[in-house]
Amino acid sequence: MVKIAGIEMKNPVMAASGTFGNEYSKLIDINKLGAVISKSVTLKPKAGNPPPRICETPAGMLNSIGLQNEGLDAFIKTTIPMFSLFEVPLIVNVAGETIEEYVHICKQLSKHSTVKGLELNISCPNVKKGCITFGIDPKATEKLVKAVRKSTKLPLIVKLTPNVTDITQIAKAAVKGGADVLSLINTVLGMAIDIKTKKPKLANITGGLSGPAIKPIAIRMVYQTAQAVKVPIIGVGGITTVEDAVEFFYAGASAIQVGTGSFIDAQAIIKIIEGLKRYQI
Amino acid sequence: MVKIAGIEMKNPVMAASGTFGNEYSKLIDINKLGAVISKSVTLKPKAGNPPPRICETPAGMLNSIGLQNEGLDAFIKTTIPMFSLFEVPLIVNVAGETIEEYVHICKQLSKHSTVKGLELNISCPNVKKGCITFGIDPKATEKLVKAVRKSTKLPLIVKLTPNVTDITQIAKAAVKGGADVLSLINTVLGMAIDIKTKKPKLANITGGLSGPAIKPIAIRMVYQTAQAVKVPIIGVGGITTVEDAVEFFYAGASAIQVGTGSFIDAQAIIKIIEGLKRYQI
Amino acid sequence: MIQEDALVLDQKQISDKYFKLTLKSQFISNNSKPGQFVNVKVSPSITPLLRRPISIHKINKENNSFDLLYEIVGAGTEILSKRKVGEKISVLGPLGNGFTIKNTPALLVAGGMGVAPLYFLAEEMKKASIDAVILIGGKRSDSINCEEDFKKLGFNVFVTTEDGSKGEKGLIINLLRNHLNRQAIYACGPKAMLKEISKMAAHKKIGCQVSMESYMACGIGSCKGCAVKTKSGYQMACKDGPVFNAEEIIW
Amino acid sequence: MIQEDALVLDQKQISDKYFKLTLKSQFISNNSKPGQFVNVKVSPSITPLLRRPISIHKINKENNSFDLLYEIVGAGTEILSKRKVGEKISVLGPLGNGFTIKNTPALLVAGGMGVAPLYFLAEEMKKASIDAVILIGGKRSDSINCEEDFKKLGFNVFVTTEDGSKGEKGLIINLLRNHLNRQAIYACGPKAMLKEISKMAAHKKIGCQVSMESYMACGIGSCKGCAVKTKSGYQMACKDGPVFNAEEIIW
Ligand SMILES: Cc1cc2nc3c(=O)[nH]c(=O)nc-3n(C[C@H](O)[C@H](O)[C@H](O)COP(=O)(O)OP(=O)(O)OC[C@H]3O[C@@H](n4cnc5c(N)ncnc54)[C@H](O)[C@@H]3O)c2cc1C
Ligand SMILES: Cc1cc2nc3c(=O)[nH]c(=O)nc-3n(C[C@H](O)[C@H](O)[C@H](O)COP(=O)(O)OP(=O)(O)OC[C@H]3O[C@@H](n4cnc5c(N)ncnc54)[C@H](O)[C@@H]3O)c2cc1C
Ligand SMILES: Cc1cc2nc3c(=O)[nH]c(=O)nc-3n(C[C@H](O)[C@H](O)[C@H](O)COP(=O)(O)O)c2cc1C
Ligand SMILES: Cc1cc2nc3c(=O)[nH]c(=O)nc-3n(C[C@H](O)[C@H](O)[C@H](O)COP(=O)(O)O)c2cc1C
Ligand code: FES
Ligand code: FES
Repeated sequence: MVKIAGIEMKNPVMAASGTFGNEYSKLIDINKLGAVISKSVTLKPKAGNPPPRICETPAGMLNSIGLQNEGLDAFIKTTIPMFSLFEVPLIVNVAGETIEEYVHICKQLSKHSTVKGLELNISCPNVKKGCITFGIDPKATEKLVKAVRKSTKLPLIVKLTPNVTDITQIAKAAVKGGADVLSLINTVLGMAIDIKTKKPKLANITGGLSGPAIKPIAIRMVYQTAQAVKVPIIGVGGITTVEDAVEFFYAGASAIQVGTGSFIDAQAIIKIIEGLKRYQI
Repeated sequence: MVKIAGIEMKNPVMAASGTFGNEYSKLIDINKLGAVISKSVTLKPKAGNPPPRICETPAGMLNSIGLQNEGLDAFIKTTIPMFSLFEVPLIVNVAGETIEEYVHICKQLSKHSTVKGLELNISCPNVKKGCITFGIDPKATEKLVKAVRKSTKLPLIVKLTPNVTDITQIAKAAVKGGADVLSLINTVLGMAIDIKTKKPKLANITGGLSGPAIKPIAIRMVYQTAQAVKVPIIGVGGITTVEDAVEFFYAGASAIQVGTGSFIDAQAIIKIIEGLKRYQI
Repeated sequence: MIQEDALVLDQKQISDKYFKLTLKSQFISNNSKPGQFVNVKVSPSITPLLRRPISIHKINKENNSFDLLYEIVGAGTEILSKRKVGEKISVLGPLGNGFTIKNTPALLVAGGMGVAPLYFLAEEMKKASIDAVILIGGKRSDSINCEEDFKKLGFNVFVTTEDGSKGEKGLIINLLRNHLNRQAIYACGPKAMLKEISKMAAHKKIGCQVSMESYMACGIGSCKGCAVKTKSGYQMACKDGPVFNAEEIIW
Repeated sequence: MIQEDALVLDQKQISDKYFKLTLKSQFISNNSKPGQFVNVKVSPSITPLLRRPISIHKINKENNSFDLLYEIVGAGTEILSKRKVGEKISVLGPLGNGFTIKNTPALLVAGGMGVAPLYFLAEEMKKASIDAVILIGGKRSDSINCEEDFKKLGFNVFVTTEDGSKGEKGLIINLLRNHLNRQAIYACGPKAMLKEISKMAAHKKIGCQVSMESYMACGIGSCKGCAVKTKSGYQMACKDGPVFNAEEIIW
């Protein structure tokens, strides 16, 4: 048992937001995970961006899903009850366009005992409004986190974007605002062009880079942030093996998330949990 | 023949700074290149960082060379005469700790007709003073470029760092300062940890990520910058094949540089030059 | 659905760019239906990173294996073609909804590699004694696959190539016009072709199912990467599809 | 120096983790000296990205080929071990300075895989009628390679293993003490071992050359990645080395 932000977990390994749904229960025993972070939920349902939404890059992938999700009401009505059937802590990832939206969503979610924690997504590069505009400005970060902090007693994780000049400034602002834990990194803004059609491979033009390619960037940011703040850090970015996970712990993370790694190997997350037992972390 | 920043080149393909020396003349015909950009030269000789200085990452590598170079005087005495034996335009990459240093180096270099252009490195992540501290601040960028601009008539390329929140701001500042051309990207700040020793793989702890892994980031920044400024852009970052090069041209680049690609295949740069003939760029 | 390292029982080069791969899997060979696919990790390396979706082409009950029929179009399929008998390949499947087999005379329309899932479908139709006519279209004669296999099932097969090097010269759409007396169309192929077919089917009020291609990451509905635009919003090709009712699609 | 796609003539597994690879190259087999190495692209894929430096172990003049002797220590050497006869592997070489052969009784000291370049050196010494004694140290018996090969050249060989499973039990340094009557030491192995040897050599005023390991990118002196700290500043292992006079190194 480990405790991250006051949330009891069987181990410090979580499924990253947007990459893991209950579909994986057909392939692995979800109850073995430390926690599941659900896909970002927004106030209203979101259709997401037009396809193509994903493409492959060297040792990585780009996505421009655009936070497709059912919206807060449906999430409360269907996804929360569905997850209540599992024994794994559910952490809900929240995205909004305004401070009021974040606050409202978090307040509503806090009423449900199945929800064990909140992860504020202030780092999605694929939507036009809100979200990352908070995550690239220390003042906006602090203000947002402060407002949300007041609205909920749930453990509050703030998820940072790597698309900034100095991650430690944003990290410090989030902590000042009241974040219990920081998670990093969200995807790195990237782009790819199909040279046959001469057009961007994603309909949205740019997208978020994830997977092994970004691991050195994530490790660096976790390391820098661990030197700068005192709260626990959840490392995410390019983890596909237990060795990758261990690297994040040595960089200063207290827990990790697996995202793209699950696409490549649905069992990766279980193998990491098993593998970590061999290490004294 | 193409003209980049007024420099006549046989083609728009250059060897990137710090990755290509006259040693390659044993393996390829250097005179076939569009231009060679020499390793960053500093005012005084620089020993560079302690080893290990490089390590491999997924589809990329980290380096923390720390601008090891012979210094301006030796460069003028030995490297310039050596390059005058080739028929390929020499563009000298310049790094400094202060504006005065940059200005002084550029003035001295401008006296030598072998030097066909200057590339200001305001983006090296591996030295403690100067360099990248200019490249992450639009005001500092503009001031530096303006000062250098006054001190030389040579074509002036400014090389940007990707380690910023908004590349277009820095790009605009460089252009305002008088840059003829922008080159991007320099390496992405990254880190790797050896899980056997629990220590960073680089003695310098962090290093610069290069190679195919960063191509989507470079493409995105070239694209964004091409929308934001009117000067030509030299694309660099992860190019190993002609298809990679073409992707940069479609993103808005007028020329490209090959860095890490030469380590993997010394002939890559020649193959790219040959391959480009099949495309109407 | 299962993720397993499946043993390569056979790998045959059919023509220049086409290969047939036989993989052992008790689960997949026993639980798949036509139109479903597997998501294949072509090599254990992190490049190429993502799994590649490939239709289930044929089930071999006799040895608990299944066949994939695929074309080399890029790095992933190229590497797949180099995998050898005795090696193991990670597959995730069976995935997707598959075709709904209607008990009416069927028209199967395949563009290029579209024959892959349609052969499995034809086999099931044969078992269910449903009459089927198969149209196969391609660029050149060497992009026409499985003609003989369909014939062996006892079905009529019509072929068309863009350069006329095999069958009739022209687009498959022209061939289609002669077969609009059928009551159910099952189509797989390039998007442009599917669009034309579904227009024609709508016009003639023939039920039409199309198998849609899309880039995929997870393959199981979790990542929302494989969106297809439909009248009820974005649907996931990997889970809600890949087979859709043609009239549902917003082309 | 040359970069070429060299044909694999042979790939032999010597023991659990050790392999010998024979590559065809007229240029490299005709232009190499002991202590030089080749920079090997273990596969055409972009992972692993960088070339791997491997010493030239033996030249086979009869068929214009050369041997590499290597140990699987990670992903790169693992992939290399899977390359098959008839395939081509991109090599860049010969690289580095190599050993300077002195015309005096020699002591060759190999730690683990350090035997690789020393065998080539011993062959050249044999040709030049220089007397040599070879010390080989390793962890266990299965990390001792080439003992018989050196003996076949007519040289005396002494072996030591840390667990005593072959030869004397202990570190190679202990063995070394008995052979300090020799006038030139040529050593290759882990850095800690080289440091000890060079201390001892300095103490006894014996000329000592050491082959230093370092991570490499370009392999030819252009990237400044493979720095070794010496009394005259950072030197490049790939170009100024890998062989250095031991007294030059700042350990
Ligand atoms: C449900 C489904 C079933 C499929 N069944 C088969 C099959 O049975 N046999 C077969 O040969 N192919 C099939 N495909 C297509 C197959 O997935 C792609 O050809 C393959 O992923 C290409 O990988 P690559 O690395 O070789 O090519 P890449 O280098 O990834 O791409 C090469 C070219 O193919 C196109 N392409 C690649 N992947 C896709 C994709 N998923 N959707 C659409 N276009 C793509 C690209 O635009 C590019 O132009 C199927 C696709 C789907 C979605
Ligand atoms: C001049 C020179 C000659 C060499 N000759 C031989 C030889 O003849 N036979 C042989 O088996 N090996 C030789 N090596 C070592 C060989 O280059 C490495 O074992 C190889 O690069 C490891 O690659 P990998 O991908 O298998 O391991 P990786 O996954 O890259 O690394 C596995 C482990 O090996 C260590 N390692 C990897 N590369 C190096 C390196 N270049 N220097 C030091 N440590 C390293 C790492 O720290 C790590 O712990 C030589 C090295 C040099 C510099
Ligand atoms: C397809 C996809 C969808 C994602 N959706 C979300 C999301 O909704 N909210 C969020 O905070 N992060 C999202 N992410 C980011 C991941 O949670 C994770 O931070 C990132 O992918 C880096 O980790 P990885 O390399 O392990 O994938 C998404 C990533 C991917 C690949
Ligand atoms: C080993 C190494 C040394 C480098 N040295 C310099 C340098 O001295 N000055 C500079 O401006 N860029 C330097 N760079 C950055 C490259 O010129 C290039 O911008 C970067 O590597 C991205 O391109 P690539 O992916 O093609 O390597 C160096 C890169 C590497 C890998
Ligand atoms: S591929 Fe992930 S939802 Fe379809
Ligand atoms: S490996 Fe590049 S200088 Fe030695």
